[in-house]
Amino acid sequence: MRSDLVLELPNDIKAIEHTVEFVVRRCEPSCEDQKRLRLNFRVALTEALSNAMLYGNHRDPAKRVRVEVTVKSCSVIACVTDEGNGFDPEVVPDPTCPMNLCKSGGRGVFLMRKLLDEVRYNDRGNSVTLVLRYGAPQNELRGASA
Amino acid sequence: MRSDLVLELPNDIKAIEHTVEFVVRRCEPSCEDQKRLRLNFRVALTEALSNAMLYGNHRDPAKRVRVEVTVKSCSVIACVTDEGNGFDPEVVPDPTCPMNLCKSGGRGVFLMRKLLDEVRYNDRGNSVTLVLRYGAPQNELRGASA
Amino acid sequence: MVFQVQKSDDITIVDVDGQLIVGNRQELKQKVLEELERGERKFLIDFANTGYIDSSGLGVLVSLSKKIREQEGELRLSGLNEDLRTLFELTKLDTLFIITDTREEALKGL
Amino acid sequence: MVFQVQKSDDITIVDVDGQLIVGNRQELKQKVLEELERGERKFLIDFANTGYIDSSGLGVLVSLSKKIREQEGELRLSGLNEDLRTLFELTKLDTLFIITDTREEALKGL
Ligand SMILES: Nc1ncnc2c1ncn2[C@@H]1O[C@H](COP(=O)(O)OP(=O)(O)O)[C@@H](O)[C@H]1O
Ligand SMILES: Nc1ncnc2c1ncn2[C@@H]1O[C@H](COP(=O)(O)OP(=O)(O)O)[C@@H](O)[C@H]1O
Repeated sequence: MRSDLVLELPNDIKAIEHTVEFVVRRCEPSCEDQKRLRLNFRVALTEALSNAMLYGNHRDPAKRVRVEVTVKSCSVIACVTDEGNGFDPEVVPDPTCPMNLCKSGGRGVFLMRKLLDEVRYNDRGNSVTLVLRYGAPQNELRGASA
Repeated sequence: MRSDLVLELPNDIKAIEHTVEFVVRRCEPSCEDQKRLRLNFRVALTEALSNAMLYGNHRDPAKRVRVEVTVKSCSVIACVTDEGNGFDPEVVPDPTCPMNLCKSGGRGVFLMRKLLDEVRYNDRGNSVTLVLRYGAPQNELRGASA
Repeated sequence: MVFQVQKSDDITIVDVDGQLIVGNRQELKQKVLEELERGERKFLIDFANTGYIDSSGLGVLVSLSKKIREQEGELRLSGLNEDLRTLFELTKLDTLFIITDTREEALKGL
Repeated sequence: MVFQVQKSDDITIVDVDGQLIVGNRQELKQKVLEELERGERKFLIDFANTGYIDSSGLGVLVSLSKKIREQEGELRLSGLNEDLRTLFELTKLDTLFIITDTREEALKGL
Protein backbone atom coordinates (compact mmCIF):
# COMPACT_ATOMS: atom_id res chain seq x y z
CA MET A 1 0.00 0.00 0.00
CA ARG A 2 1.21 3.47 -0.80
CA SER A 3 1.58 5.88 2.10
CA ASP A 4 -0.62 8.95 2.18
CA LEU A 5 2.26 11.19 2.96
CA VAL A 6 6.01 10.74 2.90
CA LEU A 7 8.49 13.21 4.35
CA GLU A 8 12.25 13.20 4.23
CA LEU A 9 13.36 15.60 6.90
CA PRO A 10 16.62 17.33 7.64
CA ASN A 11 18.21 16.10 10.86
CA ASP A 12 17.26 19.25 12.76
CA ILE A 13 15.37 19.08 16.04
CA LYS A 14 14.00 22.55 15.37
CA ALA A 15 12.02 21.04 12.49
CA ILE A 16 10.17 18.59 14.73
CA GLU A 17 7.41 20.85 15.97
CA HIS A 18 6.31 22.01 12.51
CA THR A 19 6.58 18.51 11.12
CA VAL A 20 4.35 17.06 13.82
CA GLU A 21 1.87 19.87 13.27
CA PHE A 22 1.82 19.25 9.53
CA VAL A 23 1.29 15.50 9.91
CA VAL A 24 -1.45 15.92 12.53
CA ARG A 25 -3.31 18.45 10.39
CA ARG A 26 -3.13 16.04 7.50
CA CYS A 27 -4.66 13.28 9.66
CA GLU A 28 -7.31 15.46 11.31
CA PRO A 29 -10.05 15.30 8.65
CA SER A 30 -10.08 11.49 8.64
CA CYS A 31 -9.42 10.75 12.28
CA GLU A 32 -12.32 9.93 14.55
CA ASP A 33 -10.44 10.47 17.77
CA GLN A 34 -9.28 14.06 17.73
CA LYS A 35 -8.38 14.02 21.38
CA ARG A 36 -5.91 11.14 21.12
CA LEU A 37 -4.61 12.43 17.80
CA ARG A 38 -3.90 15.76 19.46
CA LEU A 39 -2.20 14.36 22.56
CA ASN A 40 -1.17 10.73 22.19
CA PHE A 41 -0.17 10.68 18.55
CA ARG A 42 1.43 14.11 18.64
CA VAL A 43 3.62 13.36 21.62
CA ALA A 44 4.56 9.88 20.36
CA LEU A 45 5.54 11.22 16.94
CA THR A 46 7.63 13.91 18.60
CA GLU A 47 9.45 11.20 20.58
CA ALA A 48 10.07 9.06 17.53
CA LEU A 49 11.44 12.00 15.55
CA SER A 50 13.73 13.20 18.29
CA ASN A 51 15.12 9.73 18.95
CA ALA A 52 15.74 9.31 15.22
CA MET A 53 17.61 12.63 15.05
CA LEU A 54 19.49 12.45 18.34
CA TYR A 55 20.37 8.75 18.67
CA GLY A 56 19.81 7.20 15.25
CA ASN A 57 21.42 9.96 13.22
CA HIS A 58 23.63 11.24 16.08
CA ARG A 59 22.71 14.87 15.35
CA ASP A 60 24.54 14.62 12.02
CA PRO A 61 23.07 17.41 9.84
CA ALA A 62 23.91 15.49 6.67
CA LYS A 63 21.59 12.64 7.62
CA ARG A 64 17.84 12.46 7.02
CA VAL A 65 14.78 11.07 8.74
CA ARG A 66 12.03 9.47 6.69
CA VAL A 67 8.41 9.61 7.86
CA GLU A 68 5.66 7.64 6.17
CA VAL A 69 2.10 8.32 7.22
CA THR A 70 -0.94 6.25 6.34
CA VAL A 71 -4.44 7.29 7.35
CA LYS A 72 -7.02 4.52 7.36
CA SER A 73 -10.66 4.50 8.38
CA CYS A 74 -9.79 3.08 11.80
CA SER A 75 -6.15 4.01 12.36
CA VAL A 76 -3.34 6.42 11.75
CA ILE A 77 0.05 4.82 11.14
CA ALA A 78 3.38 6.63 11.12
CA CYS A 79 6.68 4.97 10.36
CA VAL A 80 9.83 6.90 11.33
CA THR A 81 13.17 5.69 9.97
CA ASP A 82 16.65 7.02 10.63
CA GLU A 83 20.02 6.22 9.06
CA GLY A 84 21.54 4.81 12.25
CA ASN A 85 22.44 1.34 13.45
CA GLY A 86 19.39 0.95 15.62
CA PHE A 87 19.17 -0.32 19.19
CA ASP A 88 17.40 -2.96 21.21
CA PRO A 89 14.09 -1.49 22.36
CA GLU A 90 13.59 -4.39 24.77
CA VAL A 91 16.34 -3.27 27.11
CA VAL A 92 15.02 0.24 27.73
CA PRO A 93 14.52 0.53 31.52
CA ASP A 94 11.17 1.45 33.08
CA PRO A 95 11.34 5.16 33.92
CA THR A 96 8.57 4.86 36.51
CA CYS A 97 10.69 2.66 38.82
CA PRO A 98 11.53 4.65 41.96
CA MET A 99 15.20 4.31 41.04
CA ASN A 100 14.65 5.98 37.69
CA LEU A 101 12.00 8.53 38.59
CA CYS A 102 14.49 11.30 39.29
CA LYS A 103 16.49 10.75 36.10
CA SER A 104 16.10 13.46 33.52
CA GLY A 105 15.98 11.05 30.58
CA GLY A 106 14.60 7.69 29.54
CA ARG A 107 10.89 8.42 29.07
CA GLY A 108 10.61 8.58 25.29
CA VAL A 109 10.16 4.94 24.27
CA PHE A 110 8.03 4.38 27.38
CA LEU A 111 5.70 7.25 26.51
CA MET A 112 5.30 6.10 22.90
CA ARG A 113 4.27 2.67 24.13
CA LYS A 114 1.88 4.04 26.74
CA LEU A 115 0.27 6.54 24.42
CA LEU A 116 -0.33 4.38 21.37
CA ASP A 117 -2.08 1.14 20.58
CA GLU A 118 0.97 -0.34 18.91
CA VAL A 119 4.66 0.54 18.73
CA ARG A 120 6.72 -1.77 16.57
CA TYR A 121 10.45 -1.59 15.82
CA ASN A 122 12.13 -3.29 12.87
CA ASP A 123 14.82 -5.88 13.63
CA ARG A 124 17.67 -3.44 13.22
CA GLY A 125 15.94 -0.93 15.47
CA ASN A 126 16.31 2.13 13.24
CA SER A 127 12.67 2.24 12.19
CA VAL A 128 9.64 2.51 14.45
CA THR A 129 6.00 2.15 13.42
CA LEU A 130 3.45 4.01 15.53
CA VAL A 131 -0.21 3.00 15.40
CA LEU A 132 -3.15 4.96 16.80
CA ARG A 133 -6.40 3.04 16.48
CA TYR A 134 -9.91 4.41 16.83
CA GLY A 135 -13.37 3.15 16.18
CA ALA A 136 -14.55 -0.25 17.39
CA PRO A 137 -11.87 -2.87 18.21
CA GLN A 138 -9.40 -1.05 20.39
CA ASN A 139 -6.50 -2.03 22.52
CA GLU A 140 -7.69 -1.96 26.11
CA LEU A 141 -4.39 -0.59 27.39
CA ARG A 142 -4.54 2.48 25.26
CA GLY A 143 -2.51 5.01 27.16
CA ALA A 144 -4.35 8.19 28.00
CA SER A 145 -7.11 6.20 29.66
CA ALA A 146 -4.71 3.94 31.56
CA MET B 1 23.25 17.53 -3.54
CA ARG B 2 20.73 16.19 -1.12
CA SER B 3 17.55 18.20 -0.67
CA ASP B 4 16.84 19.70 2.72
CA LEU B 5 13.29 18.47 2.68
CA VAL B 6 11.41 15.98 0.54
CA LEU B 7 7.64 15.52 0.59
CA GLU B 8 5.50 13.01 -1.20
CA LEU B 9 2.00 14.36 -1.04
CA PRO B 10 -1.39 12.85 -1.63
CA ASN B 11 -3.10 14.29 -4.70
CA ASP B 12 -5.49 16.39 -2.63
CA ILE B 13 -5.85 20.10 -3.20
CA LYS B 14 -6.96 20.52 0.41
CA ALA B 15 -3.42 19.55 1.42
CA ILE B 16 -1.85 22.43 -0.50
CA GLU B 17 -2.29 25.18 2.06
CA HIS B 18 -0.71 23.25 4.94
CA THR B 19 2.08 21.98 2.73
CA VAL B 20 3.01 25.47 1.57
CA GLU B 21 2.93 26.67 5.16
CA PHE B 22 5.16 23.83 6.28
CA VAL B 23 7.71 24.44 3.54
CA VAL B 24 7.77 28.20 4.08
CA ARG B 25 8.28 27.78 7.82
CA ARG B 26 11.14 25.44 7.11
CA CYS B 27 12.75 28.06 4.84
CA GLU B 28 12.11 31.05 7.11
CA PRO B 29 15.10 30.78 9.46
CA SER B 30 17.60 30.74 6.56
CA CYS B 31 15.91 33.11 4.12
CA GLU B 32 17.05 36.71 3.97
CA ASP B 33 14.03 37.98 2.11
CA GLN B 34 11.03 37.21 4.31
CA LYS B 35 8.74 39.44 2.28
CA ARG B 36 9.29 37.62 -0.99
CA LEU B 37 9.32 34.25 0.75
CA ARG B 38 5.91 35.09 2.23
CA LEU B 39 4.32 36.35 -0.96
CA ASN B 40 6.24 35.39 -4.08
CA PHE B 41 7.47 31.96 -3.08
CA ARG B 42 4.26 31.01 -1.27
CA VAL B 43 2.01 31.88 -4.18
CA ALA B 44 4.33 30.29 -6.76
CA LEU B 45 4.55 27.05 -4.77
CA THR B 46 0.77 26.99 -4.44
CA GLU B 47 0.48 27.31 -8.24
CA ALA B 48 3.00 24.56 -8.89
CA LEU B 49 1.25 22.19 -6.48
CA SER B 50 -2.21 22.83 -7.84
CA ASN B 51 -1.12 22.41 -11.44
CA ALA B 52 0.61 19.15 -10.51
CA MET B 53 -2.54 17.84 -8.82
CA LEU B 54 -5.14 19.15 -11.26
CA TYR B 55 -3.42 18.80 -14.65
CA GLY B 56 -0.43 16.54 -14.13
CA ASN B 57 -2.16 13.97 -11.95
CA HIS B 58 -5.67 14.75 -13.25
CA ARG B 59 -7.13 14.82 -9.72
CA ASP B 60 -6.41 11.09 -9.41
CA PRO B 61 -6.30 10.37 -5.64
CA ALA B 62 -3.99 7.38 -6.18
CA LYS B 63 -1.28 9.60 -7.63
CA ARG B 64 1.35 11.56 -5.67
CA VAL B 65 3.20 14.83 -5.96
CA ARG B 66 6.84 15.02 -4.98
CA VAL B 67 8.31 18.22 -3.59
CA GLU B 68 12.04 18.70 -3.04
CA VAL B 69 13.17 21.80 -1.22
CA THR B 70 16.72 23.07 -0.94
CA VAL B 71 17.61 26.10 1.13
CA LYS B 72 20.91 27.75 0.29
CA SER B 73 22.56 30.87 1.61
CA CYS B 74 21.32 32.92 -1.33
CA SER B 75 18.30 31.03 -2.64
CA VAL B 76 15.38 28.77 -1.92
CA ILE B 77 14.73 26.09 -4.55
CA ALA B 78 11.61 23.95 -4.78
CA CYS B 79 11.12 21.23 -7.34
CA VAL B 80 7.54 19.96 -7.82
CA THR B 81 7.04 16.76 -9.81
CA ASP B 82 3.79 15.04 -10.77
CA GLU B 83 3.09 11.67 -12.37
CA GLY B 84 1.56 13.10 -15.54
CA ASN B 85 2.68 13.43 -19.14
CA GLY B 86 3.64 17.05 -18.84
CA PHE B 87 2.87 19.92 -21.23
CA ASP B 88 4.64 22.56 -23.22
CA PRO B 89 5.07 25.59 -20.96
CA GLU B 90 6.09 27.73 -23.95
CA VAL B 91 2.62 27.78 -25.42
CA VAL B 92 0.81 29.11 -22.35
CA PRO B 93 -0.94 32.33 -23.47
CA ASP B 94 -0.32 35.68 -21.78
CA PRO B 95 -3.22 36.24 -19.38
CA THR B 96 -2.68 39.99 -19.35
CA CYS B 97 -3.61 40.36 -23.04
CA PRO B 98 -6.91 42.27 -23.26
CA MET B 99 -8.42 39.17 -24.93
CA ASN B 100 -7.53 37.01 -21.97
CA LEU B 101 -8.05 39.42 -19.12
CA CYS B 102 -11.64 38.36 -18.50
CA LYS B 103 -10.91 34.64 -18.55
CA SER B 104 -11.18 32.96 -15.21
CA GLY B 105 -8.11 30.76 -15.76
CA GLY B 106 -4.63 30.82 -17.20
CA ARG B 107 -2.71 32.86 -14.64
CA GLY B 108 -0.78 30.13 -12.78
CA VAL B 109 2.31 29.63 -14.92
CA PHE B 110 2.40 33.37 -15.63
CA LEU B 111 2.35 34.23 -11.92
CA MET B 112 5.09 31.73 -11.08
CA ARG B 113 7.30 33.31 -13.71
CA LYS B 114 6.55 36.85 -12.60
CA LEU B 115 7.01 36.13 -8.92
CA LEU B 116 10.24 34.17 -9.01
CA ASP B 117 13.74 34.67 -10.31
CA GLU B 118 13.73 31.42 -12.21
CA VAL B 119 11.07 28.90 -13.26
CA ARG B 120 12.42 25.91 -15.14
CA TYR B 121 10.46 22.93 -16.49
CA ASN B 122 12.02 19.59 -17.37
CA ASP B 123 11.73 18.42 -20.99
CA ARG B 124 8.69 16.30 -20.35
CA GLY B 125 6.98 19.15 -18.52
CA ASN B 126 5.89 17.22 -15.44
CA SER B 127 8.45 18.77 -13.13
CA VAL B 128 8.98 22.43 -12.38
CA THR B 129 11.85 23.99 -10.45
CA LEU B 130 11.12 27.26 -8.67
CA VAL B 131 13.98 29.51 -7.59
CA LEU B 132 13.76 32.48 -5.26
CA ARG B 133 17.06 34.31 -4.99
CA TYR B 134 18.07 36.86 -2.40
CA GLY B 135 21.22 38.63 -1.39
CA ALA B 136 23.47 40.32 -3.92
CA PRO B 137 23.15 39.19 -7.56
CA GLN B 138 19.46 39.22 -8.30
CA ASN B 139 17.37 38.95 -11.39
CA GLU B 140 16.26 42.45 -12.30
CA LEU B 141 12.82 41.30 -13.35
CA ARG B 142 12.01 39.86 -10.00
CA GLY B 143 8.29 40.01 -9.84
CA ALA B 144 6.92 41.89 -6.88
CA SER B 145 8.98 44.92 -7.75
CA ALA B 146 8.07 44.76 -11.46
CA MET C 1 -9.96 29.85 6.34
CA VAL C 2 -13.45 31.16 6.80
CA PHE C 3 -15.76 33.23 4.64
CA GLN C 4 -18.06 35.42 6.68
CA VAL C 5 -21.10 36.97 5.08
CA GLN C 6 -22.81 40.06 6.49
CA LYS C 7 -25.35 42.54 5.20
CA SER C 8 -25.15 46.30 5.45
CA ASP C 9 -28.40 47.73 4.02
CA ASP C 10 -28.60 46.23 0.53
CA ILE C 11 -24.91 45.37 0.35
CA THR C 12 -23.57 41.86 0.89
CA ILE C 13 -20.15 41.91 2.50
CA VAL C 14 -17.89 38.86 2.45
CA ASP C 15 -14.79 38.70 4.64
CA VAL C 16 -12.04 36.36 3.52
CA ASP C 17 -10.16 35.16 6.60
CA GLY C 18 -7.03 33.22 5.70
CA GLN C 19 -6.11 32.24 2.16
CA LEU C 20 -8.20 32.35 -1.00
CA ILE C 21 -6.68 29.48 -2.95
CA VAL C 22 -7.42 26.41 -5.01
CA GLY C 23 -8.49 24.37 -1.97
CA ASN C 24 -11.31 26.70 -0.90
CA ARG C 25 -12.23 29.01 -3.79
CA GLN C 26 -15.37 26.97 -4.56
CA GLU C 27 -16.70 27.81 -1.13
CA LEU C 28 -16.45 31.53 -1.78
CA LYS C 29 -17.97 31.16 -5.22
CA GLN C 30 -20.93 29.23 -3.87
CA LYS C 31 -21.58 31.67 -1.04
CA VAL C 32 -21.66 34.65 -3.37
CA LEU C 33 -23.72 32.91 -6.06
CA GLU C 34 -26.31 31.90 -3.45
CA GLU C 35 -26.74 35.52 -2.45
CA LEU C 36 -26.94 36.55 -6.10
CA GLU C 37 -29.71 34.01 -6.69
CA ARG C 38 -31.53 35.33 -3.64
CA GLY C 39 -31.67 38.67 -5.39
CA GLU C 40 -28.71 40.48 -3.88
CA ARG C 41 -26.96 42.79 -6.36
CA LYS C 42 -24.35 44.78 -4.47
CA PHE C 43 -21.29 42.91 -3.27
CA LEU C 44 -18.16 43.79 -1.39
CA ILE C 45 -15.38 41.29 -0.78
CA ASP C 46 -13.05 42.46 1.96
CA PHE C 47 -9.49 41.11 2.05
CA ALA C 48 -8.33 42.90 5.19
CA ASN C 49 -7.78 39.53 6.91
CA THR C 50 -6.48 37.60 3.92
CA GLY C 51 -3.01 36.06 3.79
CA TYR C 52 -2.56 35.38 0.11
CA ILE C 53 -4.50 34.64 -3.06
CA ASP C 54 -3.44 32.29 -5.83
CA SER C 55 -4.33 32.30 -9.51
CA SER C 56 -7.43 30.20 -8.98
CA GLY C 57 -8.57 32.59 -6.27
CA LEU C 58 -8.10 35.46 -8.71
CA GLY C 59 -9.98 33.38 -11.28
CA VAL C 60 -12.96 32.98 -8.97
CA LEU C 61 -13.09 36.74 -8.47
CA VAL C 62 -13.06 37.29 -12.23
CA SER C 63 -15.85 34.79 -12.78
CA LEU C 64 -17.96 36.17 -9.91
CA SER C 65 -17.55 39.69 -11.22
CA LYS C 66 -18.83 38.54 -14.63
CA LYS C 67 -21.84 36.75 -13.14
CA ILE C 68 -22.70 39.72 -10.97
CA ARG C 69 -22.46 42.13 -13.89
CA GLU C 70 -24.69 39.88 -16.00
CA GLN C 71 -27.37 40.45 -13.34
CA GLU C 72 -26.64 44.18 -13.43
CA GLY C 73 -25.06 44.01 -10.03
CA GLU C 74 -21.76 45.38 -8.84
CA LEU C 75 -18.73 43.86 -7.10
CA ARG C 76 -16.09 45.82 -5.23
CA LEU C 77 -12.93 44.69 -3.51
CA SER C 78 -11.37 46.31 -0.45
CA GLY C 79 -8.68 45.89 2.17
CA LEU C 80 -5.94 44.53 -0.10
CA ASN C 81 -2.55 44.88 1.55
CA GLU C 82 0.57 45.64 -0.46
CA ASP C 83 1.28 41.96 -1.15
CA LEU C 84 -2.20 41.29 -2.50
CA ARG C 85 -2.19 44.46 -4.57
CA THR C 86 0.99 43.24 -6.21
CA LEU C 87 -0.85 40.14 -7.43
CA PHE C 88 -3.62 42.23 -8.98
CA GLU C 89 -1.08 44.52 -10.61
CA LEU C 90 1.07 41.73 -12.04
CA THR C 91 -1.98 40.13 -13.62
CA LYS C 92 -3.45 43.52 -14.63
CA LEU C 93 -6.62 42.59 -12.80
CA ASP C 94 -6.40 45.92 -11.01
CA THR C 95 -7.82 47.33 -14.25
CA LEU C 96 -10.80 44.98 -14.13
CA PHE C 97 -11.99 45.51 -10.57
CA ILE C 98 -13.08 48.47 -8.52
CA ILE C 99 -10.63 48.30 -5.64
CA THR C 100 -10.79 50.60 -2.64
CA ASP C 101 -8.40 50.84 0.27
CA THR C 102 -10.98 50.53 3.01
CA ARG C 103 -14.28 48.83 3.40
CA GLU C 104 -15.90 52.17 4.31
CA GLU C 105 -14.91 53.74 0.99
CA ALA C 106 -16.29 50.79 -0.89
CA LEU C 107 -19.59 50.94 0.98
CA LYS C 108 -19.96 54.66 0.27
CA GLY C 109 -19.62 54.11 -3.47
CA LEU C 110 -21.89 51.09 -3.83
CA MET D 1 6.85 29.06 21.49
CA VAL D 2 7.83 31.71 23.99
CA PHE D 3 8.88 31.57 27.63
CA GLN D 4 7.83 34.64 29.56
CA VAL D 5 9.40 35.40 32.90
CA GLN D 6 7.72 37.62 35.52
CA LYS D 7 8.25 38.31 39.18
CA SER D 8 5.59 38.39 41.86
CA ASP D 9 7.25 39.42 45.13
CA ASP D 10 10.05 36.88 45.55
CA ILE D 11 8.54 34.33 43.18
CA THR D 12 9.75 33.85 39.61
CA ILE D 13 6.91 32.85 37.31
CA VAL D 14 7.59 31.32 33.90
CA ASP D 15 4.79 31.00 31.33
CA VAL D 16 5.23 28.34 28.67
CA ASP D 17 3.39 29.47 25.54
CA GLY D 18 3.25 26.72 22.91
CA GLN D 19 5.06 23.42 23.21
CA LEU D 20 7.77 22.37 25.64
CA ILE D 21 9.69 19.88 23.54
CA VAL D 22 13.11 18.77 22.40
CA GLY D 23 13.55 21.76 20.09
CA ASN D 24 13.18 24.42 22.79
CA ARG D 25 13.64 22.83 26.21
CA GLN D 26 17.19 24.25 26.52
CA GLU D 27 15.76 27.73 26.37
CA LEU D 28 13.52 27.11 29.37
CA LYS D 29 16.35 25.46 31.27
CA GLN D 30 18.67 28.38 30.66
CA LYS D 31 16.09 30.99 31.68
CA VAL D 32 15.35 29.28 34.98
CA LEU D 33 19.00 28.56 35.77
CA GLU D 34 19.89 32.22 35.16
CA GLU D 35 17.33 33.28 37.72
CA LEU D 36 18.56 30.64 40.14
CA GLU D 37 22.11 31.97 39.80
CA ARG D 38 20.86 35.49 40.41
CA GLY D 39 19.63 34.27 43.76
CA GLU D 40 15.97 33.52 43.07
CA ARG D 41 14.71 30.52 45.02
CA LYS D 42 10.94 30.27 44.49
CA PHE D 43 9.78 29.19 41.06
CA LEU D 44 6.44 28.62 39.42
CA ILE D 45 6.13 27.26 35.89
CA ASP D 46 2.65 27.85 34.49
CA PHE D 47 1.40 25.62 31.68
CA ALA D 48 -1.98 27.27 31.15
CA ASN D 49 -0.98 28.21 27.59
CA THR D 50 0.96 25.07 26.73
CA GLY D 51 0.00 22.71 23.93
CA TYR D 52 1.97 19.61 24.73
CA ILE D 53 5.13 18.43 26.45
CA ASP D 54 7.39 15.62 25.29
CA SER D 55 9.70 13.39 27.30
CA SER D 56 12.61 15.77 26.96
CA GLY D 57 10.40 18.60 28.21
CA LEU D 58 9.50 16.45 31.21
CA GLY D 59 13.19 15.69 31.62
CA VAL D 60 14.07 19.37 31.80
CA LEU D 61 11.48 19.87 34.53
CA VAL D 62 12.95 16.99 36.51
CA SER D 63 16.46 18.35 36.20
CA LEU D 64 15.41 21.91 37.07
CA SER D 65 13.53 20.68 40.11
CA LYS D 66 16.70 18.90 41.30
CA LYS D 67 18.89 21.96 40.76
CA ILE D 68 16.42 24.22 42.56
CA ARG D 69 16.16 21.86 45.51
CA GLU D 70 19.95 21.69 45.74
CA GLN D 71 19.85 25.45 46.37
CA GLU D 72 17.09 24.95 48.92
CA GLY D 73 14.59 26.49 46.60
CA GLU D 74 11.17 25.28 45.53
CA LEU D 75 9.53 24.64 42.16
CA ARG D 76 5.80 24.36 41.56
CA LEU D 77 3.83 23.62 38.43
CA SER D 78 0.38 24.96 37.62
CA GLY D 79 -2.22 25.23 34.89
CA LEU D 80 -1.84 21.71 33.48
CA ASN D 81 -4.86 20.79 31.40
CA GLU D 82 -6.21 17.25 31.29
CA ASP D 83 -3.90 16.23 28.41
CA LEU D 84 -0.79 17.44 30.17
CA ARG D 85 -1.83 15.89 33.47
CA THR D 86 -2.09 12.56 31.67
CA LEU D 87 1.58 12.79 30.71
CA PHE D 88 2.61 13.41 34.32
CA GLU D 89 0.44 10.55 35.51
CA LEU D 90 1.69 8.04 32.93
CA THR D 91 5.29 8.80 33.85
CA LYS D 92 4.46 9.01 37.60
CA LEU D 93 6.03 12.45 37.65
CA ASP D 94 2.87 13.71 39.36
CA THR D 95 4.39 12.17 42.50
CA LEU D 96 7.62 14.15 42.09
CA PHE D 97 6.21 17.64 41.60
CA ILE D 98 3.92 19.93 43.53
CA ILE D 99 1.19 20.55 40.97
CA THR D 100 -1.67 22.98 41.55
CA ASP D 101 -4.64 23.67 39.35
CA THR D 102 -4.26 27.41 39.19
CA ARG D 103 -1.41 29.85 39.35
CA GLU D 104 -3.08 31.59 42.30
CA GLU D 105 -3.06 28.45 44.42
CA ALA D 106 0.58 27.86 43.64
CA LEU D 107 1.50 31.44 44.57
CA LYS D 108 -0.33 31.18 47.87
CA GLY D 109 1.64 28.08 48.87
CA LEU D 110 5.11 29.24 47.82
N1 LIG E 1 16.21 5.53 16.79
C1 LIG E 1 17.12 5.14 17.71
N2 LIG E 1 18.37 4.75 17.37
C2 LIG E 1 19.26 4.38 18.29
N3 LIG E 1 19.03 4.36 19.61
C3 LIG E 1 17.80 4.74 20.04
C4 LIG E 1 16.80 5.14 19.13
N4 LIG E 1 15.68 5.46 19.86
C5 LIG E 1 16.00 5.25 21.14
N5 LIG E 1 17.28 4.82 21.27
C6 LIG E 1 17.99 4.45 22.52
O1 LIG E 1 17.04 4.23 23.55
C7 LIG E 1 17.30 5.02 24.69
C8 LIG E 1 16.03 5.42 25.40
O2 LIG E 1 15.34 6.37 24.63
P1 LIG E 1 14.13 7.18 25.26
O3 LIG E 1 13.25 6.24 25.99
O4 LIG E 1 13.54 7.99 24.18
O5 LIG E 1 14.80 8.12 26.37
P2 LIG E 1 15.86 9.29 26.20
O6 LIG E 1 15.66 9.86 24.83
O7 LIG E 1 15.50 10.25 27.26
O8 LIG E 1 17.20 8.64 26.39
C9 LIG E 1 18.11 6.19 24.16
O9 LIG E 1 18.93 6.76 25.15
C10 LIG E 1 18.89 5.55 23.03
O10 LIG E 1 20.06 4.94 23.54
N1 LIG F 1 1.98 20.01 -14.30
C1 LIG F 1 1.25 20.15 -15.42
N2 LIG F 1 0.93 19.06 -16.17
C2 LIG F 1 0.20 19.17 -17.30
N3 LIG F 1 -0.29 20.36 -17.75
C3 LIG F 1 -0.02 21.47 -17.05
C4 LIG F 1 0.75 21.44 -15.85
N4 LIG F 1 0.85 22.70 -15.39
C5 LIG F 1 0.17 23.47 -16.23
N5 LIG F 1 -0.36 22.76 -17.26
C6 LIG F 1 -1.14 23.26 -18.41
O1 LIG F 1 -0.93 24.64 -18.54
C7 LIG F 1 -2.17 25.34 -18.55
C8 LIG F 1 -2.01 26.71 -17.92
O2 LIG F 1 -1.85 26.57 -16.52
P1 LIG F 1 -1.98 27.84 -15.59
O3 LIG F 1 -1.20 28.94 -16.17
O4 LIG F 1 -1.62 27.40 -14.23
O5 LIG F 1 -3.49 28.28 -15.64
P2 LIG F 1 -4.81 27.46 -15.21
O6 LIG F 1 -4.39 26.54 -14.12
O7 LIG F 1 -5.75 28.49 -14.75
O8 LIG F 1 -5.26 26.75 -16.44
C9 LIG F 1 -3.13 24.44 -17.81
O9 LIG F 1 -4.45 24.67 -18.21
C10 LIG F 1 -2.63 23.07 -18.21
O10 LIG F 1 -3.17 22.69 -19.45
